[in-house]
Amino acid sequence: MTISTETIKQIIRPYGDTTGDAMVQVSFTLPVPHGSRAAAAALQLAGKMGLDPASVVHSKAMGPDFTFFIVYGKATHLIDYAGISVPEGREYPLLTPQQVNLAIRTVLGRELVVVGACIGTDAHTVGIDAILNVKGFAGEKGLEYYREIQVHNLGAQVEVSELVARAKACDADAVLVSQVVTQKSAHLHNTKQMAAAFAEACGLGRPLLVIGGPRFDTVTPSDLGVDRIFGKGTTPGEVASYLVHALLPTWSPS
Amino acid sequence: MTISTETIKQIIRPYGDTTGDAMVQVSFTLPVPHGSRAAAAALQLAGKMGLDPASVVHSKAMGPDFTFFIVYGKATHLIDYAGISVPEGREYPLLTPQQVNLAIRTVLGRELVVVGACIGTDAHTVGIDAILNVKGFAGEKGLEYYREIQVHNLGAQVEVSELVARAKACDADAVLVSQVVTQKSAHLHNTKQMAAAFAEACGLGRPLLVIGGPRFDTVTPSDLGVDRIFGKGTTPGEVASYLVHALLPTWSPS
Amino acid sequence: MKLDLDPEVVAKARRLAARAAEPIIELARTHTTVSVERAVLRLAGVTGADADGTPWVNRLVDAVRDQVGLEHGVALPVFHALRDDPRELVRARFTIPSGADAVRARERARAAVGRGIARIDRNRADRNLLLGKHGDPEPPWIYLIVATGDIYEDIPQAQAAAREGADVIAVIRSTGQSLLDYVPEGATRQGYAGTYATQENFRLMRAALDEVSGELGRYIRLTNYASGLCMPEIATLAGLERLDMMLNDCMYGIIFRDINPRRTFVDQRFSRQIHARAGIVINTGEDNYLTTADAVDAAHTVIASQLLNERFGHEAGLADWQLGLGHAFEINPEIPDSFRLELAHAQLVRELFPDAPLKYMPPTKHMTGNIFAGYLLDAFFNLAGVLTGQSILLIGMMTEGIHTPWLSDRDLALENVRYVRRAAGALAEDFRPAPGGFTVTRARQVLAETVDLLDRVADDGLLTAIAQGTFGVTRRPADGGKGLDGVVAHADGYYNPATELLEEGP
Amino acid sequence: MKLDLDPEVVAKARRLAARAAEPIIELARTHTTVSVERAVLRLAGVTGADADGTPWVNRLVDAVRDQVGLEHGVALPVFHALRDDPRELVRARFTIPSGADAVRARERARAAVGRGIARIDRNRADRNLLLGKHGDPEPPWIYLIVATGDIYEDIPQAQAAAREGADVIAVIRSTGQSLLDYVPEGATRQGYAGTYATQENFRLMRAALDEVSGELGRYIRLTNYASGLCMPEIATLAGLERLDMMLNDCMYGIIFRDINPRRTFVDQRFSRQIHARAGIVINTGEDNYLTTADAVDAAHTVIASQLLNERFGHEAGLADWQLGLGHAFEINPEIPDSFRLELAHAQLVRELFPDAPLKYMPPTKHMTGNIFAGYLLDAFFNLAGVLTGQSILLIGMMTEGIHTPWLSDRDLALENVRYVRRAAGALAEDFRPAPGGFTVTRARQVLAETVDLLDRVADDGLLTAIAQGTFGVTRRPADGGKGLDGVVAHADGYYNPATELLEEGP
Ligand code: B12
Ligand code: B12
Ligand SMILES: Cc1ncc(COP(=O)(O)O)c(C=O)c1O
Ligand SMILES: Cc1ncc(COP(=O)(O)O)c(C=O)c1O
Repeated sequence: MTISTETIKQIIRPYGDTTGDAMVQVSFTLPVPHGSRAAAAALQLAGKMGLDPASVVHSKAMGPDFTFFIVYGKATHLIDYAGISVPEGREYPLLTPQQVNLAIRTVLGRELVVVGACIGTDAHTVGIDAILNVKGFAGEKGLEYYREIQVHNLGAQVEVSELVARAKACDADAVLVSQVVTQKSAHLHNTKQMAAAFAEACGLGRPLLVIGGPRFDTVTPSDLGVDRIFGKGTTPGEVASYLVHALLPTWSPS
Repeated sequence: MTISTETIKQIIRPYGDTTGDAMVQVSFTLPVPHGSRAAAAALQLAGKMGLDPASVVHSKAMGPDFTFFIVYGKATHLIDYAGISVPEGREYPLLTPQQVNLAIRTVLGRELVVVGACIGTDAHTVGIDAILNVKGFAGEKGLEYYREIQVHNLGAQVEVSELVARAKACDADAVLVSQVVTQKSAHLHNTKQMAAAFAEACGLGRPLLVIGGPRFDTVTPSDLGVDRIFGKGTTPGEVASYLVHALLPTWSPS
Repeated sequence: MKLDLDPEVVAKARRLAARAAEPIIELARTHTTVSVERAVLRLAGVTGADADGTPWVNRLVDAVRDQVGLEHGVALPVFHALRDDPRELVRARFTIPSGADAVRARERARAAVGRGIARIDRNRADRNLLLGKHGDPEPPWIYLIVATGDIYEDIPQAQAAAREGADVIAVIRSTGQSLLDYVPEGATRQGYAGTYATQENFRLMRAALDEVSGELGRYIRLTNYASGLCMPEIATLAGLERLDMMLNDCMYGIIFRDINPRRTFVDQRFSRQIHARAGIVINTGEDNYLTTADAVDAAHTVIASQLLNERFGHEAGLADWQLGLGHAFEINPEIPDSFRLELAHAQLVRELFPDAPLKYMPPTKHMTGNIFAGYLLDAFFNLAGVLTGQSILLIGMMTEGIHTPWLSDRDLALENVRYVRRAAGALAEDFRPAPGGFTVTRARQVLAETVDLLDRVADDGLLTAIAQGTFGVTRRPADGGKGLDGVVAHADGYYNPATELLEEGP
Repeated sequence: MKLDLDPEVVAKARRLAARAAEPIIELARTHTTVSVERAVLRLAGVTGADADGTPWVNRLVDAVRDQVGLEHGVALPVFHALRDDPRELVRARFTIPSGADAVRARERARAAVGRGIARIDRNRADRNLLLGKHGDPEPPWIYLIVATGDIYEDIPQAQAAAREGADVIAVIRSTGQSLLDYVPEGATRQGYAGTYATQENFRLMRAALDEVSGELGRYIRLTNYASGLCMPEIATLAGLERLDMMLNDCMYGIIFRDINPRRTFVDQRFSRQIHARAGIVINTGEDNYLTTADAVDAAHTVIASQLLNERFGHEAGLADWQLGLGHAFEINPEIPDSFRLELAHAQLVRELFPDAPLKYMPPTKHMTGNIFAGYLLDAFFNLAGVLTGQSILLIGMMTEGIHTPWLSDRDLALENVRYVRRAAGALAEDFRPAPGGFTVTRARQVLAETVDLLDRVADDGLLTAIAQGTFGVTRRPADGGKGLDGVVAHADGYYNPATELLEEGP
């Protein structure tokens, strides 16, 4: 965690069209029939959310049992912006592919082995492929392009047991897993299950566990038992740089 | 206030796609540069609003100093739906124009005099015209159509002093004022100023004061010193019926 | 031309509009108003206000009026009374000079006003230079509103809007201003739903936009609102501060501000002469009719009014490229084929006024609290704009039914129009109304109704038509409304150096 | 026809598609799979599952396979072994009968399967009756998804969606199901991002929609997903429970589920024979290609695949009105003219397959967390749908980039499409691509690229093309993927009463 250089005490509020107006927009559905009682319930909720005053600007019956609301209101909360440390960001330098290759060659003296997969029934491979395939993402080539990284991309719908077996078989330094479907928190369950399986199978000697996907923003790596989470918009270079940082801590680019 | 007949204890939550998921959508702007610290601030606000967990699903720099956020999250609040009494609604029967005319003829024995206006610099006459003009609103004819109501529609941008003078001059039973512009709470200031002026000029003998406009939903009549507030979608018939109810309390349709 | 309109019908509509306009033009030629006279003084270099904030031009015109009346204009009495220190003027005793005095006063007035007009000319030349230097954006121009009430909050918002893609910035005025019979002075920080139009606010905003134009390599136009009791003066200040477009309608003040019709007609002519000279594009206000009248039933009233605005504009010296005729996308989205009707109307306007920089206004009336529905309707408005080749697109706000635009509303609105232009900007190529089809039929019908209406207006008189509620279903009798007492018929020997110079041409 | 396509080029594309399809059809004619055999048993009336939830059809087919192999089909050994109590079958010893035994087994199998097919025929007739009774909605049909995972939550949501305007309800399957080599049994209440496809769930939902169809005076179609390891069986269950449309692609399972290509090609033929008989409209999955490949670069792969799907479909007995070929609005909205490119693609598909009920899919790939931008993109998708006369419009959700649809997302999505249809539903009249213009040129280019691609595929073989990543930039070798071990070459004397009856026709 690095603390922002800007340390002046700074209290902020949401901004509609003037400083301090604190206006926000909210929408939600309540499982009640449309009508003035429903609107009162919507305002009660807005009040509990700290919006005062709040106005229901739109409400619509969705069938006989549900009502959709759009509410605008003034948030009574203050945000202590100065007190927010810059959230855990990239606490390692971003390396070029050449630097990554050099680091691996220098420190490891052999290829770094990476196994990638989508586990469970998740079939969304576009994200992991963006990180691993030569084609890459956002103009950056994927890990396959790095001469000193050996990539085993197992594709989608891989069972955890199979993943563990394959990782052991090729003596993986790092396992990269993608999870996109979040319904019923599938991504969290699957990841925890995977972490547990590696812990059981490899103990302390387990490979680095890296998980990625667009909706991991509510959890931390330790919640899941993995080493690192990557979110929306991750580029291959960030991942490669992280691997160097985490697996070859002695190396520093000069 | 009437209490709903449905008195079963009923605790509800917002509904995304399953009962109890409690999901809501929020959007707002924070006056800080785009970046991970801003996102953390957005989550802090979401947290204070009682959203847990919450996800920033979209953020966008709006120039160098502002960031727009869309957040989804689970509201931790409960709404005591059973405890919500049906808010003050129409506590009087809705009359037909014939009934209104009959009531006035019977009880008052003369025409009921109504003065209408938009006060201050507000030029939005469509709303008051909808109530007063023959043409009316939502298929109902306006008060001018009622044989026993005498309507003086002063139009827009009427000064409070002029309104008071005109109301006195024609011995108005009721004054109907519209306020649409709400910036800097102009509608509230103007209304209070108007109520004060009538109080001063007429004392207790002041005419019935009725105010209307689409954005009075955060206040009550007593906050403003008027007798009644009408909001979005008001129809002329509702207003006429209210006038009978408030001015001719002895009358009841048989 | 996609609608294949009958040129004979179009010519007939123009003839009728000219006939209907003629008596009004005659009225405007033979009358002056307090604001016209104040504008003359402003051109002559009178600025500032007294300690109560009353502008010196008001003090002067009122003094002249009290003492000698306005029927000769202010120029002669004021320049006759002018000694060394102009500040003495307010305490001066005014007379109408005659003979050599009159000639001298006339010359001095003409010279002074000439300097004001020269400044307007320089601004016009500067604008052309800057357009060359920074570049003139391709139409449709994206027109965005700022309205914080505080010029110092407006400025960064306007610059941000320009950076996000706005080509034209409009600073909405405080709701009360158009009824003030004076123009406030100085930079202002307090307005309701808008910021006061003042010379200093104009200057500050124009400078800020020049700065951002340089940064963006695109000349950002600035617009404000002339309509109201001070139309001639605000037009003048716009010319003096190089504004680029101005809201300036021949009837808006009458219908939506209850300003006296005669007052408005006199004021609008002078203000348009200024705009013509300043190279300012005017924007007319027919869009407003559709907020009080039904957009289908009253479609022809929009066209009729545009033809009248065109006629009045031409007569005042405006070229076609300065006629930003207004219209709007206001059909109830619940009715069948609403978008097709909009296209028919918009295409009709486009074809009737091929060289006019049409100002197309977004939906407002049918915008509700449903911001998603609003965002959708705005998208179809943007699409209608590009399909029918509109010139100036006001950007609709999804929160139109709720509040004046927030920063994020504006940002989202710009994303909306940017998408539509990028994705479908050139789709007009494939929009070719089927001959005899729905679109063509509807356009012809509206044109036919326009001819009928203008016929009636030409016969009964425009003042009568206005009194009957023809435009915006609002009745405004010729002698009602505000500001009639500021109208004065010319006496023989009325002298107005500004009109003289403007009518001589550069 | 607005694009004025060269009929010779179109004919050539079809010839090449037929040539590319031929070896695959031959493969499908000469092989069976475990799921084809299970489907035969399902037609013959075998239902239910054991205590572990393994369906009896799986138990039987596995037993037959273990004991005598599947190369003769299950029909002969099973009906040979069948005594009085069918429940004894799982413990039976199977043999391949010969002589009179064979004839008898064959007859009994044919009679049993015939009863299943008769039920399918009755369902088809019932559908026609109900279409007459309740009324068949006008295209484009509004297609909405429910996906709660719980059939009892799906039902009210589906009914609500129908009341709001949906013409077709799709119940998304739980993410894992297509990889299961059995069809779960009974009503289910727990699925991930979807609800299991089971016979009972089909029945419950169809009944619920029949109820609401009566209420609405509009027959609401029900659709589900056949693709996956159980394609033949799910198709069969759909026929037995009067589903109306089914997702059924010749390559989706291969590319997006890593199911073995041979397995898929054999399964798809049988499932399509069922769908053909049942009067079910199939939906193909070309839209998915554009989620992994670029929608501009890969536009021609969509067309090539549609021509292949058409050929396979015709061969399996599907009529043109049953070919709900899929395509999608997935061009990056950041690129210039994206909407015009979409129109070119959509119109091309429309003109190539004039009688097919095209299924047009909304944007998904470029949907982000910006729900406003998403709502806008969905509106343009809806507009493209009505401008190009698409038949089945999936309804895009503004929250596509975030979560599976909420109740309010669906409601807002329906408001969106309702507005577009109401406002611009007939605008196709005025959408007439300029001859030689952008739209026409783009459509021709895509068609030319299609011909080139099919030429290559016909030469190299479709399995090779798939292995090379031609479709959806995903490489799938002919011997890779799941389920290859379920494929069995016919022995001489292979008997399948279902194929026999289906190929005989009604
Ligand atoms: C493409 C797509 C598909 C394709 C997948 C093709 C393929 N081979 O991947 C197809 C059409 C097959 C498909 C099917 C389904 N999909 Co889908 N699909 C999408 C879609 C449109 C885009 C996803 C995508 O490709 N994003 C682009 C990539 C580059 O982004 P990304 O995955 O976030 O990856 C980036 C980062 O997250 C990170 N990252 C990701 N993984 C990893 C791993 C590591 C180790 C690291 C370091 C980084 C990293 O780096 C990447 C690059 O920056 C989304 C909607 C949307 N617009 O997001 C729905 C979506 C993901 N699908 C969804 C669903 C439910 C399904 C289905 C179940 C049915 C349905 N409703 O469509 C089926 C079944 C799929 C299954 N069993 O998993 C839902 C998931 C809902 C949820 N949150 O639970 C979504 C959100 C749509 C929706 N709103 O309903 N889908
Ligand atoms: C039409 C319109 C105009 C027309 C007005 C014409 C006219 N003669 O009325 C014109 C074009 C002139 C106009 C100008 C301006 N407008 Co305006 N306008 C609107 C618009 C589009 C519709 C308002 C309307 O007519 N609603 C229909 C009527 C029937 O509804 P209603 O007023 O709510 O009335 C109903 C009830 O409220 C009630 N009711 C109302 N009054 C009364 C009174 C009584 C006694 C009773 C019993 C009931 C009652 O009954 C009515 C029938 O049900 C709204 C945006 C919108 N979509 O709402 C903006 C809006 C009201 N305008 C606005 C503004 C700021 C302006 C301007 C300052 C500049 C600008 N941004 O456009 C100028 C100046 C006006 C001024 N000085 O007041 C803002 C107000 C923002 C705010 N909340 O403060 C809005 C919301 C637009 C926006 N988002 O910026 N406007
Ligand atoms: C022609 C014209 N003038 C002026 C205005 C604004 O006038 P005001 O400042 O009086 O609200 C408008 C508003 O839309 C207009 O259309
Ligand atoms: C043709 C086809 N089949 C099936 C599916 C769904 O398959 P699954 O249930 O495997 O996710 C799709 C999804 O979009 C499809 O296009």
